[in-house]
Amino acid sequence: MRFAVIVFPGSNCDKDLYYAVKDGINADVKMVDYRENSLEGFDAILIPGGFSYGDYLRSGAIAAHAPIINEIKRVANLDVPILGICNGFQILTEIGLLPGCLMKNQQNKFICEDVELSVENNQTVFTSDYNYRQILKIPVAHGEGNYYCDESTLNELNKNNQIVFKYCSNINGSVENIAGISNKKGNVLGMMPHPERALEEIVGSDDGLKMFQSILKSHMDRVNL
Amino acid sequence: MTLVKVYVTYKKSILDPQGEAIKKAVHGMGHTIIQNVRMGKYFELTVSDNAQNIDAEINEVCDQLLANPNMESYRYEVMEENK
Amino acid sequence: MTLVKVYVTYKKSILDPQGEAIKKAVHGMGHTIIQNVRMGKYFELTVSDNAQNIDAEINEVCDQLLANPNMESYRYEVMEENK
Amino acid sequence: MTEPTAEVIRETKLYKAWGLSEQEYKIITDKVLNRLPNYTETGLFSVMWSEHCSYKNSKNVLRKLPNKSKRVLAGPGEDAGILDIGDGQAIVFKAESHNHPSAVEPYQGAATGVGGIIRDIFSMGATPIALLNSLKFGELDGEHTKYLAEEIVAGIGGYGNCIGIPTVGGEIAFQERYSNNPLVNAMCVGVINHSDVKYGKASGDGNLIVYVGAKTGRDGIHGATFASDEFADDKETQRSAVQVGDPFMEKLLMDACIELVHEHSEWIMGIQDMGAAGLVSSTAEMASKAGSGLIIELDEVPQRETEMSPYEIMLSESQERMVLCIHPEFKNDVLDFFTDKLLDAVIIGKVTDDRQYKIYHHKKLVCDIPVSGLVDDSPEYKHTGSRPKRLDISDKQFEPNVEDLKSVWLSILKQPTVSSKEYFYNTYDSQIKANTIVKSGSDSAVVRIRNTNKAIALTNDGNSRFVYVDPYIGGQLTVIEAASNIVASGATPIGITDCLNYGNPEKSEIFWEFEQSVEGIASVCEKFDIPVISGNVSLYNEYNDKAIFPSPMIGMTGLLEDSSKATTQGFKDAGDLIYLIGETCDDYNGSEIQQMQINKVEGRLNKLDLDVISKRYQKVLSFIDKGLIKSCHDVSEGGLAVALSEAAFEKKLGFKINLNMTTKQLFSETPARFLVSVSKDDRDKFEDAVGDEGKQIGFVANDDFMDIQTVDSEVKINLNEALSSWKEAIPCLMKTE
Ligand SMILES: Nc1ncnc2c1ncn2[C@@H]1O[C@H](COP(=O)(O)OP(=O)(O)O)[C@@H](O)[C@H]1O
Ligand SMILES: [Mg+2]
Repeated sequence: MRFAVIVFPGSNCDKDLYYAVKDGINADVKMVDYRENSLEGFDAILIPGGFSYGDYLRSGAIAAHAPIINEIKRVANLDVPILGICNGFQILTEIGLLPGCLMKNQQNKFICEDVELSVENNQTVFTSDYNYRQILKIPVAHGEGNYYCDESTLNELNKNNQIVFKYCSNINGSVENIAGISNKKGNVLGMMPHPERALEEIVGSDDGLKMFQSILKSHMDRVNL
Repeated sequence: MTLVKVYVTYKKSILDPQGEAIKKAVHGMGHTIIQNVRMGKYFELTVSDNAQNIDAEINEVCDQLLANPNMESYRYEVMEENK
Repeated sequence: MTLVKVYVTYKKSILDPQGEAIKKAVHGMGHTIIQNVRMGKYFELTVSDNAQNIDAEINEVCDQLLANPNMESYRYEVMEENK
Repeated sequence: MTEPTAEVIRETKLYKAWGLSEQEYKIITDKVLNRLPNYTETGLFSVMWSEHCSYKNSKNVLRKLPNKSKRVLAGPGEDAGILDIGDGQAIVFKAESHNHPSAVEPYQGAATGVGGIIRDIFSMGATPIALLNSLKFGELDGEHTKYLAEEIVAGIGGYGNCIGIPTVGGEIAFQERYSNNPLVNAMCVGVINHSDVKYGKASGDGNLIVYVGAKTGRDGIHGATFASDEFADDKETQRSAVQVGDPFMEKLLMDACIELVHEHSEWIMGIQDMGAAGLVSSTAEMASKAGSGLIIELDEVPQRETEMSPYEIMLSESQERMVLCIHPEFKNDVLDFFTDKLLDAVIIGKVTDDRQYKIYHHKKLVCDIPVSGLVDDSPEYKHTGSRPKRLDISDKQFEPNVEDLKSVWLSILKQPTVSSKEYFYNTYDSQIKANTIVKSGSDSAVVRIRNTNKAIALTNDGNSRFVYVDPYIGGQLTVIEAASNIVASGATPIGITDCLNYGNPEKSEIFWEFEQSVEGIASVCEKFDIPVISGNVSLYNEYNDKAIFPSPMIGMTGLLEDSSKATTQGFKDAGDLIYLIGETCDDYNGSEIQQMQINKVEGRLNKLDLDVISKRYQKVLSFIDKGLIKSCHDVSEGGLAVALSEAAFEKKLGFKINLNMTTKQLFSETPARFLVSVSKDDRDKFEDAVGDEGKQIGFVANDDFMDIQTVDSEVKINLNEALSSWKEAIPCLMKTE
């Protein structure tokens, strides 16, 4: 299985994701520059956290205009799994692959801590190795992670089971404690917490590992069909 | 040179945490006549004089970049820059 | 209700990294008629109708809170809110 | 505006306004140049000979600090020091103060302080792995101090989070003396392979000088001299010296420079960042190190503003800029490389062999000075100190009032200097890079080195109250405090960087404090074989003629060969036995309880026995290495009462202790003591190993109580009540009314 990690100017969790795939699940992974215009041959696309373009203007706003974006949209249509973490989530909302937006944290400050998440949907390619409502310990680190969408969007999210992760306690003002959502088809996931920072007990938790294993396993299942 | 001023604000229905925090600070300073604060962004764009279709381009830049239509709205003014 | 609009911008000599990054993005999108971008802040303050000395209070709020005199300057407009 | 002529400068003594003394001016005219310097040249001398660049007031004192050990690959003199950590790898670190800029413009001052120290690390070719910071503010009772604290912390986080280097630790203290002169010291640590090290050198006739990064504006002109001047209410005009940080630009620069060093080492001779005194300082130092000359063409320097004068271009402190010296045959490779990274790079000059520093502007030669004149010929001052009167006091110890133990205990936990700093450090990304094993909240931060078993322990420390009451012993204690933190995490201390923050050294009492405390620091470094490999001096920290407390900050690094052995301060399991290692004496002068109860600190400090402490460190390290202890916390501010509370808070485990000491001794700050917990199964093994030095004082309990018995009192405190006192104190004070 071949993963792509998209690198925008200013991305700073790109290497962490790279190691997560390479050392965490021993899969093939390549860094892909934002100027590239093909994602042919990749089985999963990872959009890393960090401050693309310094998060100047609005998180993810400038990255949304990079050349690679059209290609990301194209493969999203082909059901390729796309995972956006933190800034990656922000970019996915900016380019319309996911609904809603991420506003400044309610407390108006950056927040970095280990939080508890509940797996609200374990039927996605990203979460199949978790149990339903399993509680995970995963770090967050963001200033703009306050998920917002209007009421009808929220109803849609609930109806289609698109809310994948919720915070156990509301850390930033997100509607319904939302920490991560998927698109309707379930192949695009955006989340604020950083599973790539939770792969080994020694750094505080290995609860993120199953996420990458899920992606790998889902792929293998598909290939073996 | 032409100067275009763009104002981007949160939509009315959206809670503006920075505005709220500023309001509290303003009240703390004793300025209770200020009942509400909303915070937005302001841009000054310098446009070349011979530009055509300024409105079309500015609208595109605003729609696609300067404002996020999910939470923000914008308006702009075109003015001759007085040198 | 009275609406006061406050515009805060960096002083000319101060580096505006956000404006620079936005300018590059705008050019990348093909809008080369936009030659320069400066980014600032915009506030809408709702002031109670019976307020006196609005100017004095607004100036104080701007000087002490909304603008950072080390690097920013501000201006404001007082307008009747059309309900 | 036309610039004053050389004669006018001499007649009107304009140079004095720039910080050059008449005597210094005379050295320039009579010895260095044998003519009058023009406007630009006078400006260059004034910054290069400022304290900030030349260390003219402090060099003599700094020589006392040891800077050698088996591990030292590079010491003071480079952008940052380098220490071998084995396997062909090294760590590179330095700390830098940004006190004055932060007082004027707290967010940007702190942010650019972080940006500056990061550049010092990657300019050596190293990859930054961690940031720390040491902050000193006034008491949190005034709105201005809260504003400074809020903005400074936001600036540090804003920069570090954006560029993507974890901020893993630091310290924050509050004392009235820092109200208008806060201290902002930032430290950065990087890793590098020995073979990749690059030095800031411009050698080889004909090699080219490349400028890369942000454009030059009129930011922070005379920032270096400004840092060498005192603050006063009436100096409002200094406010022009504000720079804005652009962490996005720095991220691009950092990645590009590191890649350049790793992948294209043959293209470049040297790299240097532009820090204080911008272009002049970086290029002149590069030439000086190589014994060469330089020609710089100012018209090539990218400029953000129009009509900048040579003086302004040379002295600008615009951020996020680097200088490289490259081989001419790779010119296009280098320029293309940076273009691809979205960075502007241009050739601004070349290396010559005449040892002259020449600048051209609009085709005119505007400066022609011997490089050595700028860099090496600055005078050195030997001040003589005099002992401050306040130190003429008996060595009697302060008597704390501990009649109501519970209330004293809870009050001390609420003291801002003691209480939890989570409110601040939770806004720093401490986990990015996924290597942080121990983050803020324990004695030292521990960061592993990826793909090895190794980890580095890091701490910033400096208790300025001790230095104020007794500069020599106080200086010793700053190193002891840092070393105790490193040892408590299981790491062996290997090196130090410092920030030496004091008042105006031209005042003899201030100079005495400076000299004495540095001697104190040096004595411990010698004894423990911990070299000081980099650092920074910040003098003239005064406001309206009143100096800060003498505030040396020690940034210490330690090495853990086996990262899995990193130990934290919190009790782990109920039933574990609690031991105190090291004897507790009556040490209350300069302590937290003295400050709390009489609102000032005074009195002499007891002498230290460095032999005993050194042996104790070895012991503690061997316990951790053998896996004999489950937690380890050094006892510092607030004494055993605070140490016990903090150990209990981590996992919310209560304890029961029975002490063979007086109640007031719970608050004694006798240094280098350790509070450890041991599994019952290891009792015998541990007791054999610790001998007389450690005594069991109780055990970890499975309840919500801190149950304490001393020789003269007994009290039971609800753990949650204590925890909320400690945790809520700062958020509560920071609320604006
Ligand atoms: N400015 C800061 N930035 C990050 N962490 C901090 C800061 N100040 C304090 N901390 C963290 O809070 C904890 C307690 O700090 P401190 O009381 O100074 O510890 P100690 O007394 O053991 O030196 C440490 O883990 C320290 O790293
Ligand atoms: Mg400690």
